[in-house]
Amino acid sequence: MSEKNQILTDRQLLDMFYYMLLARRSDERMWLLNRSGKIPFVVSCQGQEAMQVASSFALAKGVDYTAPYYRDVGVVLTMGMTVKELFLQAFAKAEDPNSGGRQMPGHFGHRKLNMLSGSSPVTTQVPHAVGMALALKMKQQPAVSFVTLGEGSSNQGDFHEGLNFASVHDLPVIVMVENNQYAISCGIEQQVNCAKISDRALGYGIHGETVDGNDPVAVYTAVKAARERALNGEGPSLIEAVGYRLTPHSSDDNDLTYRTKEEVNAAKEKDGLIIFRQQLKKQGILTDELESGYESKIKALIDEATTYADEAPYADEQTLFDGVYHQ
Amino acid sequence: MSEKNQILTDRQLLDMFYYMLLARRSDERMWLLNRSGKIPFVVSCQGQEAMQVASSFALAKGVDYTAPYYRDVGVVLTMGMTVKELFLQAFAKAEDPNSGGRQMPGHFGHRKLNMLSGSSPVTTQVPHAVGMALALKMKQQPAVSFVTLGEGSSNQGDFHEGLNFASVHDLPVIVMVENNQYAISCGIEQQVNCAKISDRALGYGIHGETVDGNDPVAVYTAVKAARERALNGEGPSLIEAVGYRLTPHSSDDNDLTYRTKEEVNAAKEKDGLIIFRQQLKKQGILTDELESGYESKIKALIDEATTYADEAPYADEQTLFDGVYHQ
Amino acid sequence: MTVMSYIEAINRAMKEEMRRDDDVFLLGEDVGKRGGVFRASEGLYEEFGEARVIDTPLAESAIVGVGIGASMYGMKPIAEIQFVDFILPAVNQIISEAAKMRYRSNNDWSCPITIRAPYGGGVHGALYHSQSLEALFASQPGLKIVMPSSPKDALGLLKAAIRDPDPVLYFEHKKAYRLLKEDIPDEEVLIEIGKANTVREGDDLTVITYGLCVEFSKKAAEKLATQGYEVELVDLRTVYPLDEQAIIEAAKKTGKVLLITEDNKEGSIISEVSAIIAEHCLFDLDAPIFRLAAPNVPAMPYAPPLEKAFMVSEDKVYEKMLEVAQY
Amino acid sequence: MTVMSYIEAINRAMKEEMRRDDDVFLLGEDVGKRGGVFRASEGLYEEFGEARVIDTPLAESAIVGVGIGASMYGMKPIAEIQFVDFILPAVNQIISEAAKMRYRSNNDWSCPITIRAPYGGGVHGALYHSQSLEALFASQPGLKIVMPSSPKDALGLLKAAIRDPDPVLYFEHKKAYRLLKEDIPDEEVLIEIGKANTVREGDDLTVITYGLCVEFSKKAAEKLATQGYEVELVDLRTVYPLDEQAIIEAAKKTGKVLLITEDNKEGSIISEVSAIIAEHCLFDLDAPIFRLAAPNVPAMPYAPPLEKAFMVSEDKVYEKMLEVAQY
Ligand SMILES: Cc1ncc(C[n+]2csc(CCOP(=O)(O)OP(=O)(O)O)c2C)c(N)n1
Ligand SMILES: Cc1ncc(C[n+]2csc(CCOP(=O)(O)OP(=O)(O)O)c2C)c(N)n1
Ligand SMILES: [Mg+2]
Ligand SMILES: [Mg+2]
Repeated sequence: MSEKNQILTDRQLLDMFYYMLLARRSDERMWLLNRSGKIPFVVSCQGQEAMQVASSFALAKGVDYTAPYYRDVGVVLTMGMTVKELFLQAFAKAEDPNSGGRQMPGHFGHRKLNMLSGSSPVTTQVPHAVGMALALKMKQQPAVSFVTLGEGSSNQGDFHEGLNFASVHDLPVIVMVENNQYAISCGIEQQVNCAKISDRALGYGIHGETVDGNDPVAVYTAVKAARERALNGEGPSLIEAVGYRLTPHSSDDNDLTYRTKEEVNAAKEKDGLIIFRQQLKKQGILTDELESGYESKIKALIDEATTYADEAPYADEQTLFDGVYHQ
Repeated sequence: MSEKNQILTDRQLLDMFYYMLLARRSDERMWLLNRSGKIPFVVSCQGQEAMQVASSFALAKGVDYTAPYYRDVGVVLTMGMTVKELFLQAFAKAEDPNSGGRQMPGHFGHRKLNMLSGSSPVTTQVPHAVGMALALKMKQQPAVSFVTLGEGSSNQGDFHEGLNFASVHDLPVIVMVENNQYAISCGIEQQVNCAKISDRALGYGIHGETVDGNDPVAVYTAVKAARERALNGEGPSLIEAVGYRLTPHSSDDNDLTYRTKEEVNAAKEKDGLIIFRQQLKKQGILTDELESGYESKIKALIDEATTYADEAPYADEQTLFDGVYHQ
Repeated sequence: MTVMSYIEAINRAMKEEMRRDDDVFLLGEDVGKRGGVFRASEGLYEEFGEARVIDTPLAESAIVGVGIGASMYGMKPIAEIQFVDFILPAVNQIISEAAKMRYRSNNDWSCPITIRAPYGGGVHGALYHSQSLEALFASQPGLKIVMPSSPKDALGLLKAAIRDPDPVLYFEHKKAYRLLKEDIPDEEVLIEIGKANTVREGDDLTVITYGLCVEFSKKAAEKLATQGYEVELVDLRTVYPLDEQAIIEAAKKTGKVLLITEDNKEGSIISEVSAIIAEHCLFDLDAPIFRLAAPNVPAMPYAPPLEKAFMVSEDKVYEKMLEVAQY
Repeated sequence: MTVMSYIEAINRAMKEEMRRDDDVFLLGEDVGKRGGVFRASEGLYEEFGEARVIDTPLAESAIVGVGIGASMYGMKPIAEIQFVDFILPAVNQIISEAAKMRYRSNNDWSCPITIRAPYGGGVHGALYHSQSLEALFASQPGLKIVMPSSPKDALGLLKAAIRDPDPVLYFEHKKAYRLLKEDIPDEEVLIEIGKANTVREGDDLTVITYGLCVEFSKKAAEKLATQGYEVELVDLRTVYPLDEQAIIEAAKKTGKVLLITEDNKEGSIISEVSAIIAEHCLFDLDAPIFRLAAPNVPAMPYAPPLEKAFMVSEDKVYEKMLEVAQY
């Protein structure tokens, strides 16, 4: 990392660290809330904060469009969703800007933030992001469209159709596969037989690249370059960020039915958040004081958001009929 | 070609030539029948006979399974469909073994020949062939499954999902893309942006190869090797055979609305049938006598088949309800 | 007033809307240079250029999915599916995404996309170029399904569909394309989506139908009038969601109801029409609710006797009308 | 006799059929090591090994398409779709291919595949883990759709589905999995597909429904009996094609009909049931044909008040029964 440091200021590195920590702590809180019966469902970002936050840092807030997938707590926070909004969706309350509590937690979407609404069927967001890029190109907007998905999801037809379309039409879209090695219980070798997911880029004639998803500077660099290519009319990029899913698939899963504690613990050694923290500390960029300041600021934010969201009302049942069609 | 000659005997080369000629002449007759109002529809193999016949020659008749697509007159004849059967389907008569006249011409399927039934929506046959290969593997049959499609069709999700599945499970399937440069009116550059369709193999971690589809020996060699790999448990292969669609897309198309006569004429210079004929002649394998023998035998077969099929009855309207479910 | 065919009306609708609104664009297979395989988009490529008349790769899920993404930017895409039979790969994008976008995002996002597709039989299209697939989508709130029965309706409904802030499936009868012609005002024609249309007034029996069957019914009704029975003929125009009020009133008016569709009977649009009547005006009826439809076989076969036996026709409509009138 | 839950019955059905017939195998996402996300396939991987309990890549069109291909060899695949909501990418394979294989090949080929998928609401599954999608397929001849309402039915119908020579969609209610338990004979249980089942006899009103609503209706009927009204309760069991005879007889018996589904009302299975009654026994009715269903909004929202407002329940059934009984 150190040799790449010049591309990001200390301030930026610290900001990235802050958002990674914010994502992690928010996620941890949601598990607590789930285990204590407060919220029925969590799907987690843990282990993927580095790739999520770093990629988002390479985008232009308020300009670029994102189509995040269900694990992207790091993306949505970095792109401007507030902690309060995040918890409103975890509690499925009326005020939740993502869906007003209509969707399960983890189904993001926020028009003011240029964030497309996502669904549960995986990979449908890829063509959407491509379509958004088509509109940006047609309207000659200096912006890109950024979309994420899991490595398992890269086997859906929509991945293929979306990337091919984007390439034929040279569209400004960045597709980032968050390879966390698992699709629920299925390891990567049950999902694909290629060496790297980014090997698929060749079949679309686009730029493909695999980066260490635990290394935020590497991810940032790759996405930044992809964004520049996209803005230069050089078309889409496929970036694979390799990490590990540190939690079970969701709060409904028991991952020890298909992987071992040892494997998970080994992965924790490579946890991007921990390593980045150590690096920043070693480099003297992150001090103990700064860190504890972040931790307490984050805790306060999360506490406040939790209380607010917990107490906020659900949507009234009368609203059931709203928004089927334009009214 | 000559340096590869040893892999095929003169007899085999002549047989391949015979089937290529048979496919071409059959196709030409169907156009005549169409233009004279005898049959309402033709979709044509012209320009693709070399790849179709040569690939099929590399398969084991009665052992391997095929899932041909609508242009594959060369495949179905080589795999054992009779000329009479071919014309019965062109005339959509009751006796047609493909569908009893229920499907449009070009929708092949013949259980006795291990030939899967095809539909119109493109690329659906790819997962079927993969499933057939899965069954062959489960039942430890020393056989492979062979499937073809157009290059435009290689952009459907089913291509991606099918090949990935086949690769993860190491299945004995050969996927041959017949790249004839057009998907109806759209040239290859409107369909894909990769240098070669076979570049997609890397993304599945399988063998990929592009061959000159006008060179039957090259196609034969590639498919033969793919078959051996498949039987050895080395999984699927993606073979792209490059040729040119010499006719309009179908009898309903007018190709001069999107390409020039000059372009078509230039492609005719490379017509695999003509070149192969010249080569065999130059090598003294094909004599004038042999050739005119083939021509007259073929003409007789086609005449007979045409008359038979023309006079054969349509399915009775009472049969409309047959075969919805098992009876 | 100008005499226009059904397909010319569709062409005019697109032209007018593309001239009126820069955000309207067309995408699909062969819609550009070729002007569509039926030539529905003739002249659009020349007038609006390749940026707004986009030949896409052969991939329906991408055509719709990319359209959805662009519509989320605020564009007004018209996605052409070459035959409605080939809409099936895009069902996930249509039902999971387009239909639910507004609802799931609690009115934050919407999808003003129009999806056009030729449907219907009687054109020697066989199983996969003859289907009526509206029933498949007619249980999905969030969608609207429009099926014009005349050139004027084709014009006015397509213009309304393109302007509609929600996703509209617009199914056009391919046999009507050149069969139906009528005088259409040169001024703007807009027809409200969601409302049925009384095509003919009568007191003896009520016929409710849509699409090409309206034409069959009009003619049959004229013939029936010579027998002294006057038909109240209602064209649903929008087959989902249905215009309950109009259906109820029309059923009550005569007390004898015949429902017609060229789709398979079980689970068709007219099943819902029947259920509405049975729920709301059962005691106003003097006869069972009759249905005339295609038989419950998978799709229309190719061979002429089978096609004829399958397809609803003016004669079949007349006979059934007479039966109901005499009940 | 052994007490079994609905999901245990499903598990037992698969186990018995896999023991009985080597050609039966299971494929789907997470069905192997994990035993299914609901654990429907618990123990199968251990007993039958990875060759017959296949964890597939995350790609539904391939799961079904590969299953179809294998079934054409003569295998008897059970393809599991993790949630019915995720069957949509496979619609093309199901409707264009499985449903039409026998018909289009004029009885030459067939697809003895069973496609299992959990459906239904009331489990905090939100829009994409609560849907009832049977109506989507219930207009496609060639398909059969089975929806068991009890553990015993789940067992007998699944075994019949696996043995069926045609494609069967088997939709299992995910809320019923652990909610419903009953005593089941230890001997073989087989239940004929295509026949409705009279669950309860009564003379005052006829209730026709299927799936989990049968359970709601049973309980509500008991309660209603205390008010002096006896319900004739018919479980459709097979929702496509419908058992017309049973429907007509049941409707005639009491002359008052209430139809129930947890799906959206417009275009649902019960619309066809209503149409059958209105066509065949209108004059036997003493009341309009009532329907109780979910409202016409895209799908069940997540927030508890909205979910409750959407979902059919025992209470809602009881109230409606009382209304109809008192009509
Ligand atoms: C079309 C579809 N099929 C199945 C599912 C169920 N499902 C949810 S997440 C998931 C695994 C996704 O794996 P991956 O893409 O690697 O993403 P990850 O969860 O690992 O981040 C599955 C099978 C789904 N949501 N959509
Ligand atoms: C799913 C689907 N979409 C559209 C069509 C209409 N269609 C038939 S053939 C064709 C072009 C196919 O091109 P290619 O795959 O290159 O095969 P070729 O005809 O050139 O051999 C199209 C668009 C179809 N049959 N299926
Ligand atoms: Mg993953
Ligand atoms: Mg082609």
